[in-house]
Amino acid sequence: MSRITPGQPAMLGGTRTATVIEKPAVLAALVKRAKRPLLVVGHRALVVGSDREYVIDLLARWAQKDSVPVAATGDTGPALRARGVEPARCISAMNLGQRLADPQWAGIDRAGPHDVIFIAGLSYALEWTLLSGLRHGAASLVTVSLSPAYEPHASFSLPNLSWTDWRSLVTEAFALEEGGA
Amino acid sequence: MSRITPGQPAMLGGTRTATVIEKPAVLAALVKRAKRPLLVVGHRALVVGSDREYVIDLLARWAQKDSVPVAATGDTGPALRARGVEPARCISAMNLGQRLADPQWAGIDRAGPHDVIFIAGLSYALEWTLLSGLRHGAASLVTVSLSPAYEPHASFSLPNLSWTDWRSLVTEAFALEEGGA
Amino acid sequence: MKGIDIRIGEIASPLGRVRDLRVGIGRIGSGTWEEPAGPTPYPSMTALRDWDRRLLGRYRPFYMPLCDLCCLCTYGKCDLSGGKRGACGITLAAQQSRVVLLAACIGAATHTSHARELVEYLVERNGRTFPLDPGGLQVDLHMPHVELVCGERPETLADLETILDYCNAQLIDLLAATHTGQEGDPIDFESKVLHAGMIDHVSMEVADVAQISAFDFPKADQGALLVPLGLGTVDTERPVILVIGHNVPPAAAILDYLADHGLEGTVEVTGICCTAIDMTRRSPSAKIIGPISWQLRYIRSGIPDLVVVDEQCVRTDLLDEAARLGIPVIATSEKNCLGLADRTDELSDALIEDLVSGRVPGVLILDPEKVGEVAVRVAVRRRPERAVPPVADVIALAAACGACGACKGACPSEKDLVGGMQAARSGDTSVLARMLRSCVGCGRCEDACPQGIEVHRLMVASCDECERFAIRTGRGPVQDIEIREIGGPIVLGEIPGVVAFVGCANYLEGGSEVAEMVTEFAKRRFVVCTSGCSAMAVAMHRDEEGLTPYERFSGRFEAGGVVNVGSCVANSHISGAAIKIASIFAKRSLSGNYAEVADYVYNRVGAVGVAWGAMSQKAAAIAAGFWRLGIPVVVGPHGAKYRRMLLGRSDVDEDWMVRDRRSGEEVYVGPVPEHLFIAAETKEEAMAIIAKLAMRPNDTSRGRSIKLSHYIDLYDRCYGRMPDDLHRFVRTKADLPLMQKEELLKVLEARGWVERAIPDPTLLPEEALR
Amino acid sequence: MKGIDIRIGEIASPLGRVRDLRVGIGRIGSGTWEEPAGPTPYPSMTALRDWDRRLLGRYRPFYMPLCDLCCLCTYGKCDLSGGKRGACGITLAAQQSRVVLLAACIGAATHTSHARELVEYLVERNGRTFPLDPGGLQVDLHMPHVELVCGERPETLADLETILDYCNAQLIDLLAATHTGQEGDPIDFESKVLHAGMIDHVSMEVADVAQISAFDFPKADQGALLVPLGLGTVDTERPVILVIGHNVPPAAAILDYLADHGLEGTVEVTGICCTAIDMTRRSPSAKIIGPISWQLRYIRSGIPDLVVVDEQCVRTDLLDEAARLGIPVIATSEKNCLGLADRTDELSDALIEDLVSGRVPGVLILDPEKVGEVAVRVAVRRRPERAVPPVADVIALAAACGACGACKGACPSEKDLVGGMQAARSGDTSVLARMLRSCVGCGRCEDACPQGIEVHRLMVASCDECERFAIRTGRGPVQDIEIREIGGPIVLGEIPGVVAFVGCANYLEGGSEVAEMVTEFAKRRFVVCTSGCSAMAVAMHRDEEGLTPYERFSGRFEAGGVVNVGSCVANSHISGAAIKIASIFAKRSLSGNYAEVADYVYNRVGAVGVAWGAMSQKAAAIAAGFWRLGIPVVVGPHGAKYRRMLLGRSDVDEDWMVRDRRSGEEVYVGPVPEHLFIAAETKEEAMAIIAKLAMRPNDTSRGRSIKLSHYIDLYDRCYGRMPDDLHRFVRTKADLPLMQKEELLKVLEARGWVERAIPDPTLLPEEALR
Ligand code: SF4
Ligand code: SF4
Ligand code: SF4
Ligand code: SF4
Ligand code: SF4
Ligand code: SF4
Ligand code: SF4
Ligand code: SF4
Repeated sequence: MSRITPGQPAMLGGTRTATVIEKPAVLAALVKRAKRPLLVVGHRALVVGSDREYVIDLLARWAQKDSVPVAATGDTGPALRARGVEPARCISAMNLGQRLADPQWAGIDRAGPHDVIFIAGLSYALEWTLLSGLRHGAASLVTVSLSPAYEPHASFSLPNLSWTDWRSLVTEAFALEEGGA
Repeated sequence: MSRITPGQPAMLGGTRTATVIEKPAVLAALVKRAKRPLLVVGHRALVVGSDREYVIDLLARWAQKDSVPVAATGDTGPALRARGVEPARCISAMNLGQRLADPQWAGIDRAGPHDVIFIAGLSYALEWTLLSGLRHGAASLVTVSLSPAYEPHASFSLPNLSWTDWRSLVTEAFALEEGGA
Repeated sequence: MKGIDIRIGEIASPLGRVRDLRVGIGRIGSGTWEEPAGPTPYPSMTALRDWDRRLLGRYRPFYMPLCDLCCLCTYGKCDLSGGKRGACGITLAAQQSRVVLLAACIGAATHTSHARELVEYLVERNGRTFPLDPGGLQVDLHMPHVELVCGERPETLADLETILDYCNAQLIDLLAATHTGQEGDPIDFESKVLHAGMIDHVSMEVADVAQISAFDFPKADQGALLVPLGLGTVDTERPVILVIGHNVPPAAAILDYLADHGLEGTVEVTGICCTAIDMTRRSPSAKIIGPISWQLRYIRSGIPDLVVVDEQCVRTDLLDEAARLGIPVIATSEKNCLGLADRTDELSDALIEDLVSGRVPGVLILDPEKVGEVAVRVAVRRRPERAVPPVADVIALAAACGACGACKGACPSEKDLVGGMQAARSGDTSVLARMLRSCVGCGRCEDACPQGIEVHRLMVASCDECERFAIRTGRGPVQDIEIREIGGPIVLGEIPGVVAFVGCANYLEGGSEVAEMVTEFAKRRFVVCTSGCSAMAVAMHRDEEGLTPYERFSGRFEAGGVVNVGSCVANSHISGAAIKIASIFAKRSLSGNYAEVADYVYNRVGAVGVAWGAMSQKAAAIAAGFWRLGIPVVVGPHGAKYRRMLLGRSDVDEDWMVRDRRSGEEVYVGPVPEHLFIAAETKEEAMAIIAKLAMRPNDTSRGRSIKLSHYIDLYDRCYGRMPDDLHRFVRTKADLPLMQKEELLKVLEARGWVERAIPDPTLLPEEALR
Repeated sequence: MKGIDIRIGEIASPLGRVRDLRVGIGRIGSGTWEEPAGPTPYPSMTALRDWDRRLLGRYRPFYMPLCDLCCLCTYGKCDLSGGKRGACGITLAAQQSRVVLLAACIGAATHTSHARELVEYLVERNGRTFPLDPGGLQVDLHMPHVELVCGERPETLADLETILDYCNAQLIDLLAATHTGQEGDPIDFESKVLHAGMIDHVSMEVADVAQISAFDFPKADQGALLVPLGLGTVDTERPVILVIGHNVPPAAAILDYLADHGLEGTVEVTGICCTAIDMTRRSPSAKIIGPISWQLRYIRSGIPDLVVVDEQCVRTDLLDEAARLGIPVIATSEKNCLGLADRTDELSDALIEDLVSGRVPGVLILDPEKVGEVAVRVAVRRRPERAVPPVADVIALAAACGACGACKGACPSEKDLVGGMQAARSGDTSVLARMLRSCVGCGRCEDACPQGIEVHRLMVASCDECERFAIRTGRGPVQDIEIREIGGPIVLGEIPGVVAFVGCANYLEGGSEVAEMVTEFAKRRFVVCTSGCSAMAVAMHRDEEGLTPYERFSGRFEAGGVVNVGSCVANSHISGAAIKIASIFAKRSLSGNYAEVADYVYNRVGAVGVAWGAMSQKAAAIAAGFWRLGIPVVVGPHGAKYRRMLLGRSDVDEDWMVRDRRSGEEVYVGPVPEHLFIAAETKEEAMAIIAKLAMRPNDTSRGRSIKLSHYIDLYDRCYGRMPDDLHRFVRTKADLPLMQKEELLKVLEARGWVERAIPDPTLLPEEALR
C-alpha cells in the first residue's frame, strides 16, 4: 500500500485528492495560516497510538497550547476534559458537517466561521464520508486530516503512517514538548 | 491536468493504475522484454500528430523495423499497408480483446500467445474500456499504452504528452531514425 | 363506487404456472367495511409531494458523496465535483439523491417481489379465499399500512394481489424517474425516496400478514416462544440442514416434510438471516444460527450436511464455499439461481442421487414442496465430517503474515488485523478471537491478503466459543389492546418513547452494542422493538445474570418490553403500531389519509428507528418508510455511506415554527424531533440522540419532563455535562424533571430562557385540516 | 380456462384520480380469437432461462468494467479487482452483469411507466373500450410482442392494463435480483438482462399501439408524410413553443388547443427528442428541431418563447438554462417535476400571469389539457427577444483561453477543443464551427473550463448553419402485406438483411455517420429502419443532389426502403416485424411460444440493430430485447461503456455446431451471426460487421451469395483485402457470388475449405421441437 493509497484502498472516487503532508513543516504552516481553526476529535482518538500515549493526549496538548477550539464528536468529550481541554461543543460529526457547510454558521464558539478544520479520531469510513461532504458542501473550507491514514477527500492529509512516524510528525509540527504538557 | 490524470479526468475507478513511462528507456526496455509482442493500431493513429507526420507513420516504422506483428482495428488496415506494414489481422478491438483474454488463443498469427501488447490509435474511451477488459480478463498480459494520454488501466502508459513530446519519446524508445524509414 | 358485480367461476388452466386471477377495483374485499375515503387513496408519486416538501424543508439533505462520478450512462463517466454538471445536466447533489432513490427502489422492489412470491405461493397452497388473520382476536385493524395508503381492508390472500399491483406500478414509476434525463431536482428525488419507502412498508405488511395467516405464525402473540439461537444449540450428531435467506416456503416445506414423515427431532433444521426467524415462527424446533455475518463461518464449520438458499442477503459465493467442503446446495429462488441447472421437473430420486454423490455441486428447485423432500432425504445421508483447523495451525498459518496491512485496509470493521496476526504468530490467538466479535464475516481480508492467508478463517479457528442463546421468536403485529393501553402514555409522552432496533449486521464494533442499547432503553421503560438481524444480535448477549434481553424483559408492547416482531418484513408492524395509535387511540381515519396521519405520528408519537448495522438497499427503503411517517432513524457509522443525512438545524429557530391547530398561529416548538436521518459515531452518542429524538411537540409537560430526564441523563453519560441545547426542549417550567428542577432552572436562566406555550402542532397547510 | 363471468356495472368515484378498474385473467379481450396457448405465456424470469443460456453459451460476455469498485451497499466500497470478491461475495464479472441488469431494469421501467401513463391518460380521454388499431386494414396481427410473450390479443385500451401489470411484476422481480446478496452468477444476471429486454419490447409495443390508436397517428402508413426538421424550418416571427421529451399528450393537447381555437398556423410548435416525432405523427404542422443534443443549443438561441418538458432524456439543468433567458418552463410529468410548485389545480389565468410576468421560472401542471391551454396562451404573449453572441464576440471571448485542455478532457466526443479555441482566438472560428457537427451538446466543456469560457456556446455562435430538412414521420408498424411480400426473400436471404438504426445521439463523430450508413445499406437494397434520435440524425444530411435519405428512398418496408417507424417506443415494430415474419410468413404459432419463435428469428431472419449513439438505459433495454430474439446489435465506440460485449468466437468451431432439425445431427453452420453485441470503432468497420451479422444459417445459397457479396465488398472497403473468415461463411460452391466465383474459390482452396451441407438449424433442445 503506497503512502497515498486511501487508508481503505477501495475508498476511491475523487477526481481531486488531498495534498499529502509529508513534512512536519507543511502541517506547521497550515496551523500557522489558519485564522479560525477548529480541531475535530472523534472517539477513536482514544486508542493507544505509539507505545507511549493515546492519540488524544497529543491532540489535547496541541489544543491547549495553541488555544484551538475543539469539537468533540461521539462520546469524546469526557476524555478531552480529563486532559484539560473543555470542548467548545460536543456535537455529532454529521451535525457538525452540516453546519460547516453552511456559510451562515457562526462557528463552534459563535466567534465566526472557521477557515480550517483539523480532524482526527473518527473511524476511517466516517471521516472519509464527512470529508467528502465538506469537500462538496463547504468548498472554501480547508480540511486537514490528522489521521495516520491517507484521506483523499481532505484538502490536506497525512499519508499512511505507522503510529511512531505519526507521533513524531505531529509532535514536531505542533511543536509539542516531548513527554507531555 | 497532471501528467498522470486520466486523459479524460473523469475516467477513474481503478484501484491499481498504470506505471507511467516517463523515459524512453523504460519503453525501450518493455519492447526488449517482450517475447511475443503485438502492436494494436486503431484508426485514430491516422491523425497528424506533431507537425511532421502522422502518428501511424511512426508506429508503422517501428513495426517494420522490429518485425512486430500488427493488429489493425477499425479501418486502419489500408493505411498500414500503404506504409508497408501488412497487418497480421484486421480485427475489431472488441473481438481482439476477447481473444487476448482467452489463454487458449494462439495469437494473432497463430504463433503462440502474446505476452505484451502495445496499443495506440483508439479513441480514448474505447482504449480505456478495452484496457479495463484486458486488465481484468487477461491478468497475465502486459499492456502498454502508446497514446499520448495517460491510460490508467494499462500496465504501463505514457503520461499526458504534447504531440511533440510524444514524438520524441517514441522515436527514441523505438530507436527510429529521424526522417522516416 | 357502485354497481360492481364480479363473479368468478371455476378456473382451470392447462398450464403448470398460470398467472393468477386478479380482480381489482377501488375497494377490494367484501365491502362490508365502511370508512369514508380519504384524500389520497392509492397515491401516485406526487400525491404526497407537498407533505414530503414540508418534511424536507425542515430536514435538509447533507450530502456526502461516495463518488465524484456518475457512471450510469455512456456519456459518462461524468465528473460532478466542484459544481460541474454531468452531460445530462445533473448536479452532484441530485445525483446523490438519485442513487438513494435507486437504492430505495431496489430495496422496496425486493420486498414487493418477495411479497408477491409469497402471496402467489400461498394462494396456490391455501386458496384464493384463505382469510387474512395476522392477529387472531387481538387485532381488528389487520393492515394499517394498506388501509392508510390504499384505503383498503383486504380480507383474503387474493385481495393482496391488487395491493401488490399498485406497489409494483409505483415502484416502476419511481425507477423510471432515475433514468438519465428525468428528475433533476434533489428535493424531488428525495420526495420520491419517501414514496418508495411508503410503498416498501405496504409491501412488507402484505408479505408478513400473508405468511402469518397462511403459515399460522404467532399472531400478535405477546408470549411468543423463546427459541434456541446460536451455534451451540445445534446437535451435530444429527443430520443438519442449513437454510439461508428471507423467503420461508422452502424452509417451511422442510419442516412440514419432517412432520409428515414422523422425522421430527431427527434432523436439525438451522437457519441464518430472516428465513431462520420465520422458521421458528412456524416451528419452535427450528434453530437460528445467527445473522447474515454467520454465513461463511457456519458453512466453513463443516457442520451443515446441506445448504438450502432462497433469496436476499445470501452470500453470492456460497456455492464455492460449500463446494470446498463438498456440501451440496439447493437453490430455490428465481432471483438467485447460482448458475445451477433448473431441475424442478425431474424426479426427486435423481436429484438426491446427484447431490449425495457429489456429481453436481447443487441444483435449482423452484418448488418448495420438492425442496422439502429432497433436502431432508439428502441430509439424512450425511456427508463425511470436516473440521476447521485446530488452534495450533492458526499459529503456523499466521507465520506467513508479512504485516503488509492489506487485510486491515480491506476490513469494513476496520479491525487492526495486522496486530491480530502478529499476536497470533507469536502464539497468542486471543486477539484474533476477540476481533471475531465485531467481524461482519465478509471475507474481504482473505481476498486482500497477498500471502493467501485466510484471515477470517483463522479468527474463527481462534475462537472456541460455541454458545447457546435464546430469542423470542417473531410475534407479528402489535395488538389493538396494547395500543389502547399505551397509545395514550406514548402520545402524552409518559412512556418516553418507542425505540425499534432493526436492520442488518454491518456493525463497526459488533452486535453487542445493539444488545446494550436495547437493555438500556428497556430498563428506562421505553417500548423496545427488534426485528431481523438486529433481533438476533440482541439475543447473542447476556447480562450479568446470564440472561439475554428476551429472557430478561417481557415480550409485551409495553413500557420496558422487548418485542421481536419478526423478520425484516415484520418491520411494517413497528411503523404499523404508530399508525394504529393514530387510528385506535386518536380515532383518526386512516383510509387514504396519509398526510394527516403522518402529521399526527410526526408530532405526537415519540418513535425512533435504529438501524445500527444498516447495510442493504432494503434497509434504505425501510428507513424511508419511517421518514415519511415522520419517524426519525439513527444509523451506525457505516450508515453515512448511504450518501446523505436528513438533518434538522436546532440552531435555526425559523425551522421550528409550526402552526398551532387551535389558534392557527405560528409558534416555536423546538427542534423536536431534531433529525430524520443521522449516523451516530458511537453507541453512547446514539443513545443520547435516540433519547432526544423521542421528544415530540405534543408531549405533555409530564411527558416532556420524563423524556428530558432520560435525555439529560444519557447526554451526561456521553458528554459529561448538561445538554447544550437543553433550553430548546423546555417550554414551561413544568417540563423540567422534578428532581433536577432547581439545578436546571439555573442553567436555563443563564441561557436567557423564557417560558413559551405548548401548542397543538401541525406541519400541514391550513386547507388540509378539517 | 372456463366459466369466467365478469360483469362490470357503472363506476363512479368521488376521487379525482381513482385507480382504474383492472380485470385480468389469463386471456383478455373478447376471446373470439383462438390459437392454442404455447409453452410459456406470461413467462417468469426463469421460464426462458434455458433459451438464454443457449444464446449466452455461444455469445459470451467480454467484460470491460467501468469501475473496479462496487458502491451499492454500506459494506462498500468493495474493490473487486484482481479476483477479489465484495463483502457480499460477488465477483467483478457478476457485478458488471448486475449493473447491466440494473440499467436494463431502469430502461424497461421507463418505457413501462411511460406506457402506463399513456394508457391511463388515453383510457380517461377515449374510454376503456376504445379499440386498438395500430395499422388500419393493413395490420391484422396488432401486437406481435404481446401475443408472443403473453399469449394475448388485446382489443381495447383497457386490455393493455393487464399486460402492463405483468410487465411491472416482471421488472420488480428483476430489480429485486440486483439487491445485495441475491443472484451472483454472471450468466444468470445476463439471462435476467434478456428478460428485461423482452419485457421492454412488450411495453414499448403497448405504448406505441395505444398512442397510434387513440391519437390517430399514421397507421402502418408506407406514405407517412414528410415533415419539416431543422432550426431553419422555424418561423421565428411567430410565437414559438418548444416541447422536449417522450410523452406526447401535453404536446398533443397544445396542437389540439390550437386547432380547437382556430389558431393553427399562428404558433410554431417545435420539438426535440421523441415527443417531437410523435407530435408530427399527430399533426404535420409541428416541427422537429433535432435529437437530444439540440437542447442547450436551441434554448440558448433564444427562439423559444416557452419550454414544455415532459419526461426522459430531458436535460436536468433546463430550468436554469431557460431562466437565464427568461424563458418560462412548464413541467408536465410526475417523473420530472424540476422542483416546481404543482399548480395543476389552479386557474389557468393565474398560472399564465405568473409565467408571463416572470414571477415564477416555471410551473408543474399534471394535466395535459391544461398544459395545452396555458402553453399557447403564454406563448402568444411573446417574451422579448434575446440573441446569441455574434461571431466577433467569439474571437474576443476565446482570447481568455489558456489552452489548459480541461474542456478537451471533459468532452465525450473527444474533440480537440484546445485547437478550436486557439484557432478562434486567432480569428478563425471555422474550426469550432466544424466541431459542432460532432458535438453532443452536453455542456461538460463549459463546466470544466477554469476560465469560465462557454465553449459550447462559442461553437454554436461560430456556426451560422440554419438548415431545413425533411423527415418522413413515424409510420408505426410494418404491414402484414409487406411481411407477406418480403418475408420470403428475407428468410431465404435474397434480401441481404434488415438493418435498424435506432437509439440515442451519443456519437463520437457526429450523426452524419448514421446517415451515411443508412444510405449505403439502402443502396445495397437492405431493408432499412430508423427510429428516435437516429431517425432525426438521418434526416439531417443530404446527398449530392440535396436529398435527405427520406426523400431519396421509399418509406415502404421493402428492399431499399428507409422506414422511420417513429419514436423510441416504435422500436417494438422493428423487432415486431421479425416476429411477424415467423407468424405470417412461416406460420409459426406466436401465442406464448417465445423460444421457438426466437429460434426461428435467430436462425432465419437476417436482422441487425445498430445503435450508433446508444447512450441511455432505455437503449440498453431495447438492445437486450433484440438479443433475446437472437437479433445482434452493433453500437458505436461509446457503447463499449455498457460494460460488456456479447461476442461469439468465429475461431472456435465447436461453438457453431447446431442440431439439424431434419436429420437431428450436429452440424457446423459457421459463425452466423457472429456476435450478439459488439461496439465498432468506425463506421466503415461497423458496415462490414453489419453485413456479416446479417448472415443466417438458414440462408439459401442464392441468399448467402448475395449477402457474401455485400460482406466481401464492405470488408474490402474497410480492410482492403479479402475477408480473413471467408471460408467460414461458404458452405457450398453455390454460396459464392457468381461474379467472383473463380477468384473466391482460389482463396478458399488455399485455406483448405471443403464443402458442407446446409442444415435446417435450431438452437433448441430436442424435446422443445414439435
Ligand atoms: S459511482 Fe461507484 S461504480 Fe460508479 S465510478 Fe463511482 S465508485 Fe465506481
Ligand atoms: S446519467 Fe448524466 S451524469 Fe450520469 S453518466 Fe449519464 S450523463 Fe453523466
Ligand atoms: S471477514 Fe471480518 S476481519 Fe475479515 S475483512 Fe471482513 S469484517 Fe474484517
Ligand atoms: S494481508 Fe496477509 S500478509 Fe498482509 S497483514 Fe494481512 S494477513 Fe498479513
Ligand atoms: S436485517 Fe439486513 S442483513 Fe439482515 S437479513 Fe434483513 S436485510 Fe439482510
Ligand atoms: S453490494 Fe456487495 S460488492 Fe457491492 S458494496 Fe455491497 S457488499 Fe460490496
Ligand atoms: S458540449 Fe460538445 S464540445 Fe462541449 S464537451 Fe460536450 S460534446 Fe464536447
Ligand atoms: S478549458 Fe477553457 S481555458 Fe482550458 S483549453 Fe478549454 S477553453 Fe481554454
